[in-house]
Amino acid sequence: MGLLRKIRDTGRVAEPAPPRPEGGVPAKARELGGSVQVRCVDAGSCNGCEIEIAAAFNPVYDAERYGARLVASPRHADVALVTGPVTRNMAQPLRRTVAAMGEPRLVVAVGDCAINCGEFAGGYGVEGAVSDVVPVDLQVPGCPPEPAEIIAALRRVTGR
Amino acid sequence: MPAGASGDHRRAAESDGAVSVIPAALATATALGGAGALAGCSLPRGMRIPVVGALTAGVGVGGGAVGVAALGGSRWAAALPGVLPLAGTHLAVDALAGLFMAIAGAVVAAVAVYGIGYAAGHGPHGLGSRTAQAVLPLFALTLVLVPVAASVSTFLVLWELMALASLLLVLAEHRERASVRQAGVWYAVMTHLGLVLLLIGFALFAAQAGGETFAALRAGAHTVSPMVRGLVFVLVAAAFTSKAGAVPLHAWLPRAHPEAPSPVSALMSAAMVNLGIYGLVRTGLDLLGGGPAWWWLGLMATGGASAVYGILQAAMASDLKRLLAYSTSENMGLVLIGVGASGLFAAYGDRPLAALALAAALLHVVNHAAFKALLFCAAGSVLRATGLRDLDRLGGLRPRMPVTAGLFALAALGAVALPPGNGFISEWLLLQSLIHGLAVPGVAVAVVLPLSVALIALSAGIAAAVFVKALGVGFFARPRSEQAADAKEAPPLMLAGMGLLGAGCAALALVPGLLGDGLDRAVGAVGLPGSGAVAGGGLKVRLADVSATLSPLWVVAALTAALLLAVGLPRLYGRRRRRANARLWDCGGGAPTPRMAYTATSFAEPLQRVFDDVLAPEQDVNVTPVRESAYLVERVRFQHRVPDRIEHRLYEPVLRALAGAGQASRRLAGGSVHLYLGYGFVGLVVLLLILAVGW
Amino acid sequence: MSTGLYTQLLDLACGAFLLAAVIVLWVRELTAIVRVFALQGISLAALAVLLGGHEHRWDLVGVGVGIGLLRAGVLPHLMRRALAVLTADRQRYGTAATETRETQPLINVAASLLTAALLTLLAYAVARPLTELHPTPATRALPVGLAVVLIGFFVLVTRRRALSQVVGFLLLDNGITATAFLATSGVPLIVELGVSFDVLLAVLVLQILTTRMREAFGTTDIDDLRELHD
Amino acid sequence: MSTAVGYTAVAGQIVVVGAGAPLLTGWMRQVRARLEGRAGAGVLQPWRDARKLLRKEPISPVGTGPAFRTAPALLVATTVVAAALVPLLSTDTPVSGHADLIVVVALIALGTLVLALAGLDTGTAFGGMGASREMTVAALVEPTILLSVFALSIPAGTTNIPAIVHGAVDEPARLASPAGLLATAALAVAVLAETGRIPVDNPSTHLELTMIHEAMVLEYAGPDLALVELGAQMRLTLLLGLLSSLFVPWGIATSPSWAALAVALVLFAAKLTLLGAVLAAAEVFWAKVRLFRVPELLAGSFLLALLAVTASYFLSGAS
Repeated sequence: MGLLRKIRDTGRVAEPAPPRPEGGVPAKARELGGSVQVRCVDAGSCNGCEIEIAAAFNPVYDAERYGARLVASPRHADVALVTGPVTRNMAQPLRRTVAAMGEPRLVVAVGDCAINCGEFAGGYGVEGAVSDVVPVDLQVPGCPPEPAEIIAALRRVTGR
Repeated sequence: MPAGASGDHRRAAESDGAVSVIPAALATATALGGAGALAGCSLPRGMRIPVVGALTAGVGVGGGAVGVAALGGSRWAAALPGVLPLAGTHLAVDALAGLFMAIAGAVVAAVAVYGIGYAAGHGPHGLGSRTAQAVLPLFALTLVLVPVAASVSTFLVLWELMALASLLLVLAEHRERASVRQAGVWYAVMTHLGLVLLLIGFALFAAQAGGETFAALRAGAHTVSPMVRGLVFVLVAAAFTSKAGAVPLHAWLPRAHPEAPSPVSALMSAAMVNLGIYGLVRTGLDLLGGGPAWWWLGLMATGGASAVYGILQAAMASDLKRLLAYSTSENMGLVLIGVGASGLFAAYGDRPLAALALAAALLHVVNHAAFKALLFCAAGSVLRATGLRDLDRLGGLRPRMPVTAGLFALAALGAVALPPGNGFISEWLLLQSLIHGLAVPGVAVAVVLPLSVALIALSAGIAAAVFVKALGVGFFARPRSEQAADAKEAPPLMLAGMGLLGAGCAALALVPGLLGDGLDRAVGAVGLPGSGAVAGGGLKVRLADVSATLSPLWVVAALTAALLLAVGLPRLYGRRRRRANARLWDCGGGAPTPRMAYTATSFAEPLQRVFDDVLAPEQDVNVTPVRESAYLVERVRFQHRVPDRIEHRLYEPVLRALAGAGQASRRLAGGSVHLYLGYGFVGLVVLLLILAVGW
Repeated sequence: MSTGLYTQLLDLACGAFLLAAVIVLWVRELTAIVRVFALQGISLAALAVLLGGHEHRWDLVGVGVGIGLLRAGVLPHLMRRALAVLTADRQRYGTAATETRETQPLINVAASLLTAALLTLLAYAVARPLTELHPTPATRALPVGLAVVLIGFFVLVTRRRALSQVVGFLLLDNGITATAFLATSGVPLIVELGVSFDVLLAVLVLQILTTRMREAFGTTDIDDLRELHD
Repeated sequence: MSTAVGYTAVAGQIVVVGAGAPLLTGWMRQVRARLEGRAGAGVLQPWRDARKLLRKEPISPVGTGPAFRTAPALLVATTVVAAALVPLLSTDTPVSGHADLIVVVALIALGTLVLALAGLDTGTAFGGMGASREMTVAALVEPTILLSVFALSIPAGTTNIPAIVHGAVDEPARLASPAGLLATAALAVAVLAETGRIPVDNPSTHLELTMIHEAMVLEYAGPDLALVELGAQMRLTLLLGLLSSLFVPWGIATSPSWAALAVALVLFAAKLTLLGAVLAAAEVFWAKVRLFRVPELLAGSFLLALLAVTASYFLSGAS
């Protein structure tokens, strides 16, 4: 009964949706039509970006309301959210993950590290930025990027 | 030699004036069986196998023709006084016998064709050997002939011949594996214990009823005192349920069936165990004319226990043929539930319902024979192609042996009792008879029927898991060993044999109505009214105030239509992209090796945990540390075994006690001649004393 | 009250009565067990009131109300208090959870549920001849009372916590009371009062015992009583 | 005229289950989202997902065969046939005589089995794991379901669903009897287990090791995945519909008339909306139980079913 009272007292915590992000829907994403399944790949991140991605799917930001959903298998996914500089050990798995996704598929690089290796550029274990390993469609800069920015990128894909 | 002997008396049989095909077909079958035995003994190896196979198939066709004729309504009886000394031979064919003959004949014919291909690929020993080829037609012949027997002595002689022939065939591969010999010993001991029980039971019955022909028994049954009747039933039922592989007298079955050559396993599992059911129905319902409720409750309890225990052991088995053997135990359990329910309803006076339950049980016998013969044959193809029975090392056979895999899938569909398989139809009928049985008054009925339904449902559920395991682990995925990777499709004759069985399965699944009248006549042979449950394209249950219908053909048609719909509609909408091939999703790591795939053992693990208390699995972990430090592990040995617990708890104490008795008796044999003579003398004196006191 | 409605309501009360016993076997949380027990008390009371109302025996209605007060009010309250004392005591050591849950019954939950199924069937089989003597809606529900007696006994045998033992004992008693009601349409008032008083006494004794046990062993797992043997 | 209405009813049932299933799922997600304080993706989201998946590229992983390829369509097909047989809208359909409740149960089990085989066909560790668990749960659910069927068919005297539903409409007291209530509870648990909902399985988990159903379908993509998801959604709709037909049968058309059919359609939608909301709300309050606690749950529901049988036999039914 405690939970019921809590639900009643809390009510809706999702913040009102901000206006549509600028920049049109990428050509590949037009076919998706408001539904995007997302698979996260941590290619060597410090987990800062992971925390922000998790926050983007919490009740406050509620990325699901725009039609994005996290899934367990890249086979089910349309979008790979890749974080961190790609380490040597993760380069091959990242390629395989993207290859495992059916067409049309998009890759979103989340965070400065994913875009240009950020702090870890030139590190001995770093293979390179995400775009050096797989073609990247969208970028979300920031170290780490705010949940709102991640959501903005996802909204550009879902078009909602 | 029986073949020659009955050949002499063919004229005696025909002179009875029967105008049907029965005597002719019987005589042909017998002659072919004898010829087959002779051919097996005398022909050179190259010719031996095809000739014997063809003759055996002829035996099957002949027996099947008799069965079909009897199911069609013909009856035939004959007495051949000269064939057996003392009692003579009595033969009779009615619809009940006909049903079992038809099953045996069909199975024999198909398996014989399969056996030609199977035996040809083997070495000088095994099924292709002189002995095995000589015995095979005889075994086939006895399978067909046992239901024809119409007197106790004839029945017992044929029964024993069948047991001996099958024993020799079980031992066919004894040079290749030591376990075959062990299985042979178990089988020999248990089947002969069964024979002893039968002998005592029938002797008692015949003595009390005043005659040893079945007709005399039937006529005299009501004069026998209830206690003797009960004793007779218990003795005979113990023997027959043991032959049917029901718990707790099943121990021979999971040993003998896997170790026999596969065609023989198929014959045993699809035709021989049925005769246990035949004997039970014949004696319990026909000769004894039914009995009090406790007989049938006992039978239902045995059936329920066999069904659940058998399928649980099958779920744990990773040996493909052992799995199939335990599944036989399960299916015979279901049949026993049906037979028991039939007797129970009859005991309470509801004869239409009793007829329905018996029809369900008999239909399940037919269905089981069809799919189990096919399953064993397919397992035999796998064994022949890979040399493996261990599911944990099979896999990946679907692309390598597509026809075998497809036929195995067809049979497995029958075995899991789901539509559109053939097993579903008989289990549906069985469930209907039990569900409607609550109309029968009586506390026992009200308590037992829901439990029976639950047990049937549980065994059906686990059966689904079992055959998903057998098919999914054994045939799908990727090969887990080199032998499996090198597998080749079976030769055409084997495929032809399996194809016949597969056609049988499909026919039974789609148009069970073909069996309708025959089934009614078979049920009528024990004096129950025909239920008319299986007719035309569908199944109807229509009793006083209950009704239910099922038309398998409609279900299949609807499924096909729905499948087309499900495939077609998305195509209409979706943009046609070409199907892409991709590597398996390996979580980004290296490609998953077959070692990572689920094996049969791991597949069964959750079920094993759930039924921990029943199965009592044994686990053994041995950690060997390196010499320098106890903390560094050099080797870990993990052993896991699911023993047959009933065997463990029931048989081992008995065996130990017997061994103890043997030890004790050895002490009596001191080696002194005087001592032995003394025993004889004391024995004589005691006997005389007893006589003097008694009379 | 029409006979049809009366039968319906009686069956419903009996169903709830039996279901409550089953749920006691099913759940592990002791507070939930106590709550379910209170519900069972209510259904028992309803049973008595229904029977009394149907046969116009107002003393029976009175007994029903009394039973309701005792079994759905007083006894659960006493048990809750005992539980509260236990947890308050244990909170300090952070082991409250182990003390308020029937974590490891002697026979696991799935098996005890299946056993309960068999016990119910047994009760039906045993009560059948009795029912046939005088088939009324009330006697037809007789097996329910018997089944609860058996289940109560089963709880008593297989549960470890002293409190669940108390509940088992009370289930047993509820079952006996229900059987009495259904078989003879109520025991004499004075007997019922005496029995209820006994039960109250027994609970108090058990409560004291529980407290003593806790002081002596620090737990109410009655397996620890074996130590007394040594 | 009457057969036309009958066939329309059957077609209507199939269409309602097929088209309504994603909506029901969307509705349940929406209810759940609201209770969690989210905004939710909207009721139409599962349809959007399906539309997108149909447009995507189908993928056949290497080494998989016909079992993997045909399983999604078979899953949907079994559910469609079952939907035609269950009297969701009308008890008076031309197909109802061909099969009964046992067949419906068996068809649903067939769908489970087909998907389990597909899981094993991939030869991955997760596929096998999911198949193994799914079959274990399915095996244990079977006795509960059949006993509930048994309990329901005792008062009706048949296992034909239209007859059972018809009887319940005529005699509502049957539903409020202990047998009816116990059977409802038992069947409800069985439905949760069959459809892989909390507390047996969590349909929205991402953690492979806790998966049952999802683990089997990890390899599916594109249109195949769309069919698998549609199949799962249809099964949920169908089984909830079956529950509502059996236990709240009012409104189902019992005579061949267009008006009755229209009323039935509206009421069916209302019933399912309500049931879905209740289920979704309940899932917020429950946690998934450990896999090896599931047998406990199923043993409990089995006991309920058995009690239902005995109650319907002893209390009011037979004597």
